[in-house]
Amino acid sequence: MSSNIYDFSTLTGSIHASLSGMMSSGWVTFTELVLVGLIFLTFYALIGLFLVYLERKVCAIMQNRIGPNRVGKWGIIQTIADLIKLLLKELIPIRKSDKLLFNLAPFIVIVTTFLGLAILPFAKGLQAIDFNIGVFYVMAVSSLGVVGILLAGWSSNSKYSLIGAIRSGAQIVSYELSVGLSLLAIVVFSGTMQLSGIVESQADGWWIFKGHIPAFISFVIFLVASTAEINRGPFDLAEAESELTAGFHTEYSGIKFAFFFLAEYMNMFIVAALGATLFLGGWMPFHIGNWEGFNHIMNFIPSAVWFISKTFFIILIIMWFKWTFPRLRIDQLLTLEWKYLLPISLFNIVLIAFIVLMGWHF
Amino acid sequence: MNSIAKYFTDLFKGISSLWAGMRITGKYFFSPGAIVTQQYPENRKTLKMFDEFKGEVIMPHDENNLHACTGCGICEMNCPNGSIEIITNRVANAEGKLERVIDKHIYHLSMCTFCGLCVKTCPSDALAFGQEFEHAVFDRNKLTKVLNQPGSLIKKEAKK
Amino acid sequence: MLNRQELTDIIRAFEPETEFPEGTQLLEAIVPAEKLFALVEKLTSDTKTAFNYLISLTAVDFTTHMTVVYHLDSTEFRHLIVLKSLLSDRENPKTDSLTALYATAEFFEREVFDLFGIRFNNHPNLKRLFLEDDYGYPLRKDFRDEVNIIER
Amino acid sequence: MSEEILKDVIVGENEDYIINMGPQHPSTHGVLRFEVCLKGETVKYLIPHIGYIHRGIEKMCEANTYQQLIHLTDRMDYLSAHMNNEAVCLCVEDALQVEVPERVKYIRTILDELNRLASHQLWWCAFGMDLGALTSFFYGLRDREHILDIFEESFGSRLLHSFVTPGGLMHDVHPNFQKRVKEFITYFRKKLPEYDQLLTGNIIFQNRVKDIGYMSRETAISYGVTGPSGRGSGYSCDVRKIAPYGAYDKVQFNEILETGGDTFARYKVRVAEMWESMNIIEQLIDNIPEGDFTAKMKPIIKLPPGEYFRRVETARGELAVYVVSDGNKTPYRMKFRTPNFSNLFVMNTLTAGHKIADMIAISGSLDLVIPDIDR
Repeated sequence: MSSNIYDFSTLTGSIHASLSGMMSSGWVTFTELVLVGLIFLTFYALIGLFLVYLERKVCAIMQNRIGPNRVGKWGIIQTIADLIKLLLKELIPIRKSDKLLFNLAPFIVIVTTFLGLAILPFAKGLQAIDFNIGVFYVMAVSSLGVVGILLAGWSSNSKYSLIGAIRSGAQIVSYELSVGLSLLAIVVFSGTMQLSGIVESQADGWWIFKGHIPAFISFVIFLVASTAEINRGPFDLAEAESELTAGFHTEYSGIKFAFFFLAEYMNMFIVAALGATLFLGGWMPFHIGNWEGFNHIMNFIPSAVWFISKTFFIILIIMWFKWTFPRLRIDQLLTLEWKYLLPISLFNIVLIAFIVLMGWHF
Repeated sequence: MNSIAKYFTDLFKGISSLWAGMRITGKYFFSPGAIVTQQYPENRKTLKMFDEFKGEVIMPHDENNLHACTGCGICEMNCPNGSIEIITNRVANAEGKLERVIDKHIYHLSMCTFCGLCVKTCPSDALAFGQEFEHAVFDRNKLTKVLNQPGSLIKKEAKK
Repeated sequence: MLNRQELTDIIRAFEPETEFPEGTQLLEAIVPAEKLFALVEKLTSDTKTAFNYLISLTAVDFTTHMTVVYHLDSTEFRHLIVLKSLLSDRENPKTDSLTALYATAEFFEREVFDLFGIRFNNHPNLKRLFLEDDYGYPLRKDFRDEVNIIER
Repeated sequence: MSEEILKDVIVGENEDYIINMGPQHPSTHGVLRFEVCLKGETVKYLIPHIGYIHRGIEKMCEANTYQQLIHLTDRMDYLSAHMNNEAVCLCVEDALQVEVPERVKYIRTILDELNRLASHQLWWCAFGMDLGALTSFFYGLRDREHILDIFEESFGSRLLHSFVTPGGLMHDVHPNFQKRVKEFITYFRKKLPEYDQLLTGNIIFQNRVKDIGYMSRETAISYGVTGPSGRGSGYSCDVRKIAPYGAYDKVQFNEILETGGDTFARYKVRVAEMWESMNIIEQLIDNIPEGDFTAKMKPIIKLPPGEYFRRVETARGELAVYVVSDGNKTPYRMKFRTPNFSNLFVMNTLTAGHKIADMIAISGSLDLVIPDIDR
């Protein structure tokens, strides 16, 4: 079915086989866990730093500015310098704060992003865990992040933080619905929750093209709702810097602040990657009908490149939103969800079910 | 039915208005055009302030180390913040008459608000605004400057 | 728009004790402090004058007495008038508040209280506006602050 | 602050949820503190606390001559520095009955309008930023840069240019002045529609600003709200029309009035005023008469004893200068009726019952400059 020539399952399989030859099965699992963990840590840091740099550069160009240009050529190591600065900064303890929860909150936030990262299929066979309920798992994990935000706001013993946290709670709880429904659309189309299965089902065309207009609608809803779920502008009410100074992470400093900051960007990456996987075919190359030659050339582009470029395409759209629109008010935010997104996506899912039943999709 | 039509027209209008905004930022993303930001420390060589720029008060000296300050004290009197202090001496001139000569024209840059009254009111045009603007120092005493250069004398024409 | 003479006549009819100094830039009326509120009330409600806009409320310390100065304007007719009330008790000056007539008077009066120490009767919230509670009244001519103010 | 007040502020009477916005807060645009009492996200009441940047300009003026105190007025409303200077100068010229040359009047008026444009541009960017549209901030500042360059070329300073003196100007404008102003007008006429596309038409923006912070005409008059904020409520309060000064009686321009009274009306007034300012400048810039840049003035100005009062329209409303002179070279008492002082205190009336995010929008729409309030 797949015409992909870059299959990582042979590579991972051979690593597994050679490790099994050397040690007992328990140790093999342990070594593989450590290896995957190390790879993810490196990847996490790299992507996080790059996304921060990208955001600053993109918004600078949109705002007719130059952006970071001092540290390194085109300011390319600016974010590394910022990270070092954040590492060296004092962790300011807050009096009358709940110490345990205050320290725990950034870790909860960052751990959930790690969990989300585990499910992403970067290329064929390059996926940490391939659950059969992958979509469900992502939904579950991504809604855990709000716990960290709520704890951060509550334990800071700051009024701004508390308002930010409660806003964030209301926001994420409601937008979870739309995200879930828009993901469900693809699940209905492909008939599986397994992410690798969803990608495989798009070998002959991406769902955004195959699924007619309903798939496009759910893609737009997914974009809007997931932007809201990761607390990014124009839905960044939880941190609303002009109202709440910095919202839930007002009282955090140093590396703990960096955790929140990094988690925000990683969330954006995860959401974009998920969107790319579900709607834009994941690591599947771009194929056009019967153009054999064209399709063949597309196959030569490595699957990981396809995946990353689709992800960054969605990231750019999310950034474009943020740097264009004003922030919504909390009641308008909820109105948008409950009056517009939710009814539309409910209707949409019924439509999709009908289409799938009739077998009208490609 | 009317309300449903309104629902969808509102939705459409909303989305098109959002698109109008995104077109603007998108336009700048692909064609940034002229950027007004100055790359300051890099362009120090080419950076030229306007002639009228009020960087600091200076006392122009010519090539013979002559200035035009008679030490009349009008600038000191006109300064709203007391950032000018004038110390004068009485020196015997060629004809043996005692004459008022400026000893030190002290200028406290830290107190100056660049209102321009000293330059405007100076009867002999001895003061002017300099274009120097990099005034940051580590010791605020360095902001107190003596405007007349050591050993400088007054121009003949400036004497009344 | 009423001219100077017409305004003078109207105010004189409202409050006979008013004095009108000669040769002023704008029409000025010196009103006894206790009569001021009643006069301004009439001036605001009368349809011919309709002084509904308090441009500024301030005070001047003349060392012998305090003067509270009101600049009134009519948004309808755009005629200006300056009302003054002299407060001879410099140590403990008191006059009536105009808060009931102009909302903005509340804050102008707080400012005047802050800077001059003039108390306004019937003011809803007469607290200092800019300065600390134990600071003097800086715009009084006998105010001295050796620490913060350098005299030339 | 006494003990019980402190207790009151921190705990609140009936355990109200009080947050202190400011003096260090991104949206108060300066050192202003709003004591906001919240019920959920809704503002119950709001108390402005001012005085953090009180410098005693009125007291300082009493020790300065009329020429010297000009530079203090710059520091009140730093965004309409030129209008502040002009107010004092007009007052002094009134008192001395000096007729300034026509050239001075024209240049002063052009500078007034340029300064108003620069101020409204800065307001526009800050207002967008208050609502979370960060891009507007940079677009506004980018265009403002061109005006500041014109200022710098002519006066030597970009923001606080004490360029006006009693009787005229400090020195003549730069020879490039006319050319650069015309270039700027052509440039900005192209850029201003972008402002509308980016923000004014935006559905999110409109929902954020429409029907919040309603101020009736009566409220505006009673609170003494002037300038674009007052004109958004249909209150005709433009001093340029009521008592024309400078060259305003020689130009055709409209007083922008909106009857909405909400935050969006105030927004529309300011954007329309930018167009109107450009109209005024275009009418004047080609017709600047030749002549002296100052009238003949004595080196030491002594006002005849008496009281003088003069109003001008700054970018934020009506600035009134009240001078009491005892015949000395320094004023006996100088009072500045600053527009922001009155505009600020209407905040409580406007915000009660709105969301906390609306409060930010409303305070942004009033265009407060804090040093102007504290003086």
